Amino acid sequence: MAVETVKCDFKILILATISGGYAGADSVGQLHTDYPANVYVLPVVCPAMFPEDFYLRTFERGIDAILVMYSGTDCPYKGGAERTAVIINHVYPLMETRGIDTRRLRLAAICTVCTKPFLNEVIQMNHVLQEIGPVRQKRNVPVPV
Amino acid sequence: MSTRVDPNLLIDLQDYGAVGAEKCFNCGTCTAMCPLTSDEHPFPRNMIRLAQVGAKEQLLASTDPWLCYYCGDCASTCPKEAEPGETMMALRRWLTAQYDPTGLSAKLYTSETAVIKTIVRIGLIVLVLFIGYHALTGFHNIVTNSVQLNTFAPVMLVWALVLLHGSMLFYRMIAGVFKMSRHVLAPVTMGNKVPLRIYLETLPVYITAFATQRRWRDCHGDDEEKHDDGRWFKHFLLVTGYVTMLVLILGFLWWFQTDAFYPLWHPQRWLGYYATIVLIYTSSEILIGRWRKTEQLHRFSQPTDWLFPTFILTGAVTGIFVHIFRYAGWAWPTYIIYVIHVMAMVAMLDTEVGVGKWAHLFYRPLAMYLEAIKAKVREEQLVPDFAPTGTD
Amino acid sequence: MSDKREDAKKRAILLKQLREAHKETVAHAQEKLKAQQAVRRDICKLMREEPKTVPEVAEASGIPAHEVLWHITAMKKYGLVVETGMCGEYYLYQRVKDGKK
Amino acid sequence: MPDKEPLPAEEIRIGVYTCQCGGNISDVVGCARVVKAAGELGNVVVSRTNLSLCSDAGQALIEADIKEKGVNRVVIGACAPSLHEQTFRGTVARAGLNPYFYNHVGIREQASWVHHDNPDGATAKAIRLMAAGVAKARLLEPLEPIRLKAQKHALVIGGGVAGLRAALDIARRGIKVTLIEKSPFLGGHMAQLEQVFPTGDGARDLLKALIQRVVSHANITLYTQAELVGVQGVVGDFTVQICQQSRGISDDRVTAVNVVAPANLPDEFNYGLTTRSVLYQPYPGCYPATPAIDWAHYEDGCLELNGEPLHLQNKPKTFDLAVGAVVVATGFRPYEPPIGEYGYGVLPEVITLPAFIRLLALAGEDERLEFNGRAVKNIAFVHCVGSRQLDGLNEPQPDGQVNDYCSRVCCTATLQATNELHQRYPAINVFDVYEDIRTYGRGHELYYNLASENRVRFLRFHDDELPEVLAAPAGEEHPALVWVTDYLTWGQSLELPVDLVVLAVGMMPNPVDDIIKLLKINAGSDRFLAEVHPKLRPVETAVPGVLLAGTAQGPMNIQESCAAASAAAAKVAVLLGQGYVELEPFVAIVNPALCDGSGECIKECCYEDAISMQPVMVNGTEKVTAVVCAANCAGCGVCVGACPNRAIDLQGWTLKQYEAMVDALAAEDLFALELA
Amino acid sequence: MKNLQVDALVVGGGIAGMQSALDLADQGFHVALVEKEASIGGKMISLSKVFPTLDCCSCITTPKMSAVAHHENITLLTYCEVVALEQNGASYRAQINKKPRYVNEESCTGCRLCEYACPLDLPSAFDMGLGAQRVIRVPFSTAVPQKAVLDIDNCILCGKCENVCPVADCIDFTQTAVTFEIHADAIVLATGFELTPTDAKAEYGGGKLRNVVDALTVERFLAPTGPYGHVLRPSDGKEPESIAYVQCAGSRDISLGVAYCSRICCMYAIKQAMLLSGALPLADITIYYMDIRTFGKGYEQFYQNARAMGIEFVRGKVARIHEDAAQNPVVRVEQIDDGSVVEREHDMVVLSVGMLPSYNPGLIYNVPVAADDGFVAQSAANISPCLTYQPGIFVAGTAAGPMDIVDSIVMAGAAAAETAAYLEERRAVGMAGNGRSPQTTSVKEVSYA
Repeated sequence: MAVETVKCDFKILILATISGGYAGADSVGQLHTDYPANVYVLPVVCPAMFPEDFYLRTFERGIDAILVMYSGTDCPYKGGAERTAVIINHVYPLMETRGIDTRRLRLAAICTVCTKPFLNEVIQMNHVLQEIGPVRQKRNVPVPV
Repeated sequence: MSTRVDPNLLIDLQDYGAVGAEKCFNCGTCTAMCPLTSDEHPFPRNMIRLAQVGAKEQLLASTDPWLCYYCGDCASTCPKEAEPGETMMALRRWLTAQYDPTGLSAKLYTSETAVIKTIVRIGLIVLVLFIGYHALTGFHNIVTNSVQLNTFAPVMLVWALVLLHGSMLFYRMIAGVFKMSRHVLAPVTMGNKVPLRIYLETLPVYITAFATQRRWRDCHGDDEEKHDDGRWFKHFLLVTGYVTMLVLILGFLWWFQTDAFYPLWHPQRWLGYYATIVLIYTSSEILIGRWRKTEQLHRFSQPTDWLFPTFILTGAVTGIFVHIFRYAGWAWPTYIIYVIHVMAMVAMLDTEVGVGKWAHLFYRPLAMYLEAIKAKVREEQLVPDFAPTGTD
Repeated sequence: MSDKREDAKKRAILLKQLREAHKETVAHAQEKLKAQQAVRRDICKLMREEPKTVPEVAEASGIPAHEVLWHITAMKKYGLVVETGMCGEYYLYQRVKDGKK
Repeated sequence: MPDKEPLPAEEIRIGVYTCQCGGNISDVVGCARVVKAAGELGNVVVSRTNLSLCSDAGQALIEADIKEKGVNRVVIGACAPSLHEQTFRGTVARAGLNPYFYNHVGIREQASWVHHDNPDGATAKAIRLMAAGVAKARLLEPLEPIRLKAQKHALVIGGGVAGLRAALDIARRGIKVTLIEKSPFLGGHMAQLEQVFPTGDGARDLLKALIQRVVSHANITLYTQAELVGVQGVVGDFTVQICQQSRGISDDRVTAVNVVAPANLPDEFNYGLTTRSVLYQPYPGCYPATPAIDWAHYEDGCLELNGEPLHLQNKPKTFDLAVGAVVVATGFRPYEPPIGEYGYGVLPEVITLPAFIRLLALAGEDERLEFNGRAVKNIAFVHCVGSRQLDGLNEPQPDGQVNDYCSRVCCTATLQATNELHQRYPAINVFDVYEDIRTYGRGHELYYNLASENRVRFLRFHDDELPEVLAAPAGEEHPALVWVTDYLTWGQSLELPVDLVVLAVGMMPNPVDDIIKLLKINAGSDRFLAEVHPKLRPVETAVPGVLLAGTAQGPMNIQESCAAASAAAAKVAVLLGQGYVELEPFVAIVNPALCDGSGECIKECCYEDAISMQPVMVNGTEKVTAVVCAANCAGCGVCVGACPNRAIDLQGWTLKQYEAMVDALAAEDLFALELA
Repeated sequence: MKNLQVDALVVGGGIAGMQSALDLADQGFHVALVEKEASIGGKMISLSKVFPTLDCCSCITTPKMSAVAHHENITLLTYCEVVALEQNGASYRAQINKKPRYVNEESCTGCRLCEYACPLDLPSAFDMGLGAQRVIRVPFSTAVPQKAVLDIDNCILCGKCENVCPVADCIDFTQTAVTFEIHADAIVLATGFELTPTDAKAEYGGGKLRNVVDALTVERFLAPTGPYGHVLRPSDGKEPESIAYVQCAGSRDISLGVAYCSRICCMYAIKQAMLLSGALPLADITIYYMDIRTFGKGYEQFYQNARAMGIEFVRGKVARIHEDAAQNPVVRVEQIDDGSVVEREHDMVVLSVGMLPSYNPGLIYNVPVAADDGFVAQSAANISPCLTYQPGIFVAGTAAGPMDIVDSIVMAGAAAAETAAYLEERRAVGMAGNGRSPQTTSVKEVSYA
C-alpha cells in the first residue's frame, strides 16, 4: 500500500470557510464517507483575506492543488464572496505566466451540508492531478516500503 | 383481486363473544406463542385480522378456529389484552352459526332469551307428548304399585321418538357439514369435485381426531410448567362417557331402558355406571372451573358454554335417580324424574347440536379431516394451488 | 522512627476494631476473595504458557465459560492478562509473564 | 502589536495533545505515531495522547503541563473545532494562560472518520495537520476578548405558541421583549386546533391564558402585522428594522363599519371551508380583538361608515429597535399536497387533517357529520402525506427535495381526531391507513389504544406501495375508494369505500428566506432552521445571539415547542442578563509602521465605519494610517487580501500563520516523521 | 459539612440535571447539584455514541460534567441524597445525607493506586456486571469528580489501599454518613429513569439466558472503555456473527404493565445496529419491531441509512426466546408482512428495554406522579411542561417521562428558564430569602446555626 500512497502523493490544500466548506468537510466526516487522504483542509474566515501572491507561494512550496471552498452566496460577510472571486481571477493569469497549470486552482461554493459537492471536488481534483502530475517534478523522496 | 373491507363484521362478532379483537394491533405475539400453529395455519392473528377487515369469505373458508384448543397462552402474553383466544372462540360460534342452515344457531348464540325459550319449549313438548300419550291411553299405563317404567314409557315408542328426533338433528348437522366442506374445500376444488376415493382414504383422520382430540395435547408446547395433559384427559373421559351413553341410547335403548334387574356383573350395568360416573365427574369439574374462572378459557364464558355441562350433569343425575328410585320401587318419583330426564336430554340435544360443545366435538375433527383432504388434493396436484398463505 | 511505629500500632488496633465492627461483611468478603483466588489460579495456570480462548480454558478447567470470561475481563482490566490475537471467533488471552500489575 | 507593551522574548514551549476520542480517532489514526512525530517538531516540549481530552482528567492533564512543564502554547488534535474549541480554551485559561495561546486541529471528522480504509494515510495526514497546527501555534499572539454592551432587550419573531412562550419567559427574567407577528392576530396554528393532546385541553383556552400573560406583562411590547426588514450589528447590539402595516380601523369606529364587498373571501382560518369579509377576525376571542383589514383584497369603497364610503390606506411604518438577541419562532405551515396526490384537488372528498379539524369544529352540535351536503358514514385517514417521502417515489417540492423527514405530530393528531370523531359520531366507520404508528410521546400511546377500542380499522402500507384514492364507480353508496396493499393482511389488496379521505399532512417550515438572509442563519437540507448541534447547543444558531424556538427548527408538538421556546429564553437570559456580551477578538488590526495610507482596505471593506483613516503616532512621528473599529469589524479579512503592504491582518488568523501552516503541510522532511 | 444557601437545588446529575444547573448558573444563580452516585454523568456517560450524529457520547457529556464541576456558581455534591424536605416559608429546606466514600474527597487525587492494590474484584454495575471493579475504585475513567470510593460491604479491611495511597490520611475507614441542610428557593427534579429489568418477561428467558442482553450492555460493549474492548457475547466470549434486536421489550406491552412507548428504543437499536455493523462487518443484524418510531430531527434519514446499509428489519413482536444447546438464543416471531411464524437462531439477542420511572418524589417532595405511567405529573403539560403540582418545584428530563437526550437537554433548558423566572418574580415581590439579585450575590456558602 505504501507504494500506492507515494504514487498519488499529491497534496491538495483546501481553504475552507468556517461557516461553509470547513463545516461541510466536517459533515462528510460525520457521514463517515471515505475520500483520499491527501487532502488538507485549513479553516479560514473568508478566503478574501489571501492576496494573489499567497497562492503562488503555496504552489512554489510544493502544494499540487488548491481548492478554495468559500461560502458563495451564503457568505456571512458582506462582499467576501465577490472579493474572493476577484482575487482568484487575478491569480489565474499569474499562474500561467509561471507555467503552473491553472486547473490546479479551483473556486467552489460549499455549504455546511454540501457533502456530495465536497467529495466531487476532491475526487475531480485528484483526477486532474493524476493527469497533469505534481506541481514540481523533482521530488527525490525515498520510496517508503 | 381485492377485498372490500366490511366494518360491520367486528361489531357482529361481539354478539358472539369477541371481547378484544378491536384492540389487537397485529404484533403477532399470539401466533408465535401458539404451539398449535403451523406454516399452513398460523393463527390466531390471521383470524383476528380477517375479522378486523371483515373478510367473511376468507373466514368461512378457514378451518383455523377449529384447530385452536384455547390453552390461553396467547391471551396471557398479549401486549394489548386483546384476548385472541376468545376471538377464536367467538369465531367458532360465528362459524357454527354460519354453517347452520336453519339460522337457529345464530339466534341461540346471540340471544340469551332465545336459549331459555328454546329449552322451555322443547321441555314442554316432551311433557306434552308424555301427557298426551297417557291421556290417549286413559292413564292406564301409569302403574303405581310397582315401578313399571317400560309401561309408563314404552321403550320402543321412546326409541322411535329418539331416532326420529336424532335424524332431524342429524339433518341439521349434515347440512352444516356440507356447508363447511363447501367453503373450506373451495380454494382447492375451484368448482371441481374431490374424488370420493380421497374422502375415503383420509377418513381415518376424522376417526382418530374425533376419538382422541390428540391435537389438544400439544397445547402449551414444550413449556413443561404449564403443560397439562389432565385437561385433555378429562375431556377424553367425558367423550368416552358421552359416546357410551349415546350409543346405548341410540342403538340399544331397548336393552338399556328395561324393567328387568340385571345382575351386578352384567355389562349393561357397568357401561351405564361408567358413563354416569364419568359424566358427573367431568361435568361438575367443568362447571366448577367455569364458576371460578381460573383458567383463561373460562374467563369469558357465554351462556351456550354452560349449557352442555349443565345438561350432562342434569342428565346424569336424573338418570341416577331414575335408577335408584326404580330399585327402591318408588313409582311416581321414578316416572317424574324420568320425564325430567327425557326433557333435559332432548333439550340438550336440540340446543347442543346447534351451538354447544357438540358442534365443537363434531366440527373440530371435521376441520382436520377437510384439511387432510385438501393436503391430499394438493399433493396429488389435482388442482393448482392459488390460495394465499394464511387464509386457508 | 518511634512515631512511625506508634502510628502503625495505632492503625493496627484501629483496623482490628473495624474488623470486629464489620465482622459479617468482612467474613463474607474474605470467602469471596478466597474463592476468587482459587478460580484465578486455575485459570491462570492454563493461560501461562500459551494463549487460550475462553472455551478452551472453560473446558480444561471445568469452570463455566461465562465465569471464565468474567475473570479474564477483570484480569485484563488490571493488566494481569493480555489479549494476543484471535482464533476463529474467539479472542486469545495470555497471563502476563511476570507481574502483579 | 504596536499598541501594546512589547512582549518579553519568552521561549515558546508548545504542548501537543492528540485525543483518541474514545477510539473515534485512535481506531484509525495511529495516535502513538502522531505523538512521536509531533514531539520532534521544533518548540514542542510535551506531546501526549489521551483517551478523551475533553474529560475532566484530560483537561487536568493539560492544565498540569502548563503549570508544571511551562507549556505556553497548546495544540490539540481532536474532534471538529466547532465542538470543543471553547472547552479547551477554558482549560488553557484556567491554567493561567491566555486562552488564545491555543490551536485546535480537527483530526476526527477530517482524518479518522474519512480514511477508514487507509490508516497509514490517515496517520500521515494527522501528523501533517498537527505539524501545521504547531506552525501556527509558534506565531500565536495573546488576545483579549472584546466586551460589548448588551441591550437588555430581545426581539421575538413569531406570535405563535413558541414565540409567545419565549417572549414571556424572557420578560419574566427582567429583559424587555419586542414580539412581532406577521399576521394581524396572535396564536399561530394552535388557534386553529380544538382539543390538544396529551391533555385534551381546549387549544384556544390554553392560548388565551398564555396571550393574556404575554400582553399584560410590562416588559413585552407587541406588534402585529409586523415584519423584520433589516438587521445590523452583532450579538448584544443588533439594530433591527421592523415594518408594520396599518390595522385599518380604530376600535371606537369598528362596530359601526359596514362591509359592502368583498364579503366572501375564502377564510384561511378554516382552510377555505368558510368565507370571511375583507374586514375580519379569525375567531371569537382572538387577540387583538379589533378586526383587521385584509389589504390584499381591500378596494376603495368596499367599506362604509354610517352610510358614507370609507377611504382607507395602508401606510406601513418602519422603525428601528436596538436588541441584544433575536429569537426566531417563525413556525410551520401544513404540507400542501400537489393536485392528484391521493386524489387531493381532484376528488372533492379529499381534505387535509388541519381542514378536517376545522370541519369538525364547524360541525358543532350537529347530529351527523356532513361534507359536501352528504352524510359521512365512512372516513379514511391516510398517514405520512408529505412526510417520510422517498426520492423517486414522491413528487419533490419546488426546491427539488422530497420531505424525507417524519413530521412527528401527525400520528397522534390523527388518532386524536378519530377519537373525537368517534365520541361525537359513534356510527361513523373510521379507517386508518398508516406506515408506522408513531405515538411516541407521554400519553400518546393511550390515543392509539383508545382509537383501537373505538374500532378504528388500521391498515398498513409499505413505503414503496402507497395507497391510492379513486372515485368510486357511479352508483356506489360511497363516492370514493381507497385501495391499500395491507401488510397486516399479509399483503392483500383491500378496498375501502369512503365518504371522506383525510390526509394527515406533515409540517414544512414557513418560508422565511428573507429572515434567513437578514440574520445570516442557515436552514438544513430539510429546510428547517439549523441548530449548531442537537445536543451541545440545541436552540442556538451559528450566528451568536440568534436563537431558535418551536417548529421553525423542526416538527414539534405544542409541548415540545414550549419547551424549546423556554430553553431559548434561558439562553437569551444567559446572554443578556449580565448587561454585556463578550466577543471573540478575531478582528482586523493595522500595523501602522507598514501602513502607507493607501486606503485600499477601506475601498474593499463593506462594513460601515469598520476602518477609517486617522492620524496616529508612529515612532514619535504622526502619520495617517488605517484604524480598525473592533465593534464594527466583522472580522472577514477582506482588507487583508487588499492591502498591498501587508500592513493589516486578522487577529488570530494572520497571513503569516497561514503561510507557516502551508509550509508545514508542504514540508518534505515530515516524511521521516510520518514513517516513524 | 456546612449548610448551604442557594437559589436552586437541582436533584440528579444526569444530562438533564447538569444542563439545568449550567443554564441557571450561567444566568448568575447559585445552584447546588445533588447526585446520589459517586460521579455525575447519569446514564448518558455510559453510552458509546449517540444518535443521529454518531458523536462520541462522552465527548458531549464530559465537557458538561467538567463545566458543572468547574462552574463558580455550582456546588457539586456527589454521593448525596435528599432525605427530607421542609417548606420554610416560601423556600425549601432540604436535608441531605452524604454517604461515606471512606476516602477524603478533598485530598484524593484520583491516581487509582489504591484500586490497583485492592485484591478483590467485584462485578461492575457500570459495565452491567460483565466487567469488574475493585472494592475501592474511581467509579469509571471519566468520572467527575475523579475521586475514589470504597465499597465497605465487600471490603476485607486488609489495609493494602492505605499502604499505597500517596496522600496522608486520605483513606479513612472510620468515615460515617454526614447530614447537612441546603436552603433553596426552588428545586429542579432531574431524577431520571430506570431500564426495564431483563428478567421482566418470562417469555424472553426471564433474565436467565446469558446471551440475551439489554441495550445498555451493548452500549458498554461498543464503548471504547467497555468491559471487553470488543463486542463479545457474555456466555463464552464469542464474537457474535448474528445479532438480533427485540423491540418493545419493555414498552407497549400490558402484560408487562407498561402501556406507553419508551421513545428512545427504536433509535438506539438502529444506532447500535449501525455501530455493530461497523465493529463486526461480517455480522448479520436483524431488528424485530412493530412500528419504527424515528420521529426526531434527522431520525428518519438515519433509519433509511440503516436500511440501505443492509440491516434487516422484520415486522413482528418476538413472542418467545429460548436457548439451544450451544446457548444460542432462538427467537420465535410471526413475520407480519407475510404472516409466517419462524424460529431464528442468533448468537446474541439484544432486548430493546424501555424506560421506567426510577424515583417517586411523592414522599419527600410531595410531588405527585401520573397514575398511568408513574413519572412525575406535569401540571400544565402543554404550555409549561416543567411545572409540577408543587410551586417552586420543577421537573426536567426523563423524570417527566421517556425522552431522548436532545429532548432532555431542551427540557432542561426550559426548566432552567421556568426556575429562573420563578426566582426573579419572587424577588420582584420581595419574597426571596435575601432580596439578592443574581448579579450581586457574592455569598456562596452561608453557615446556619
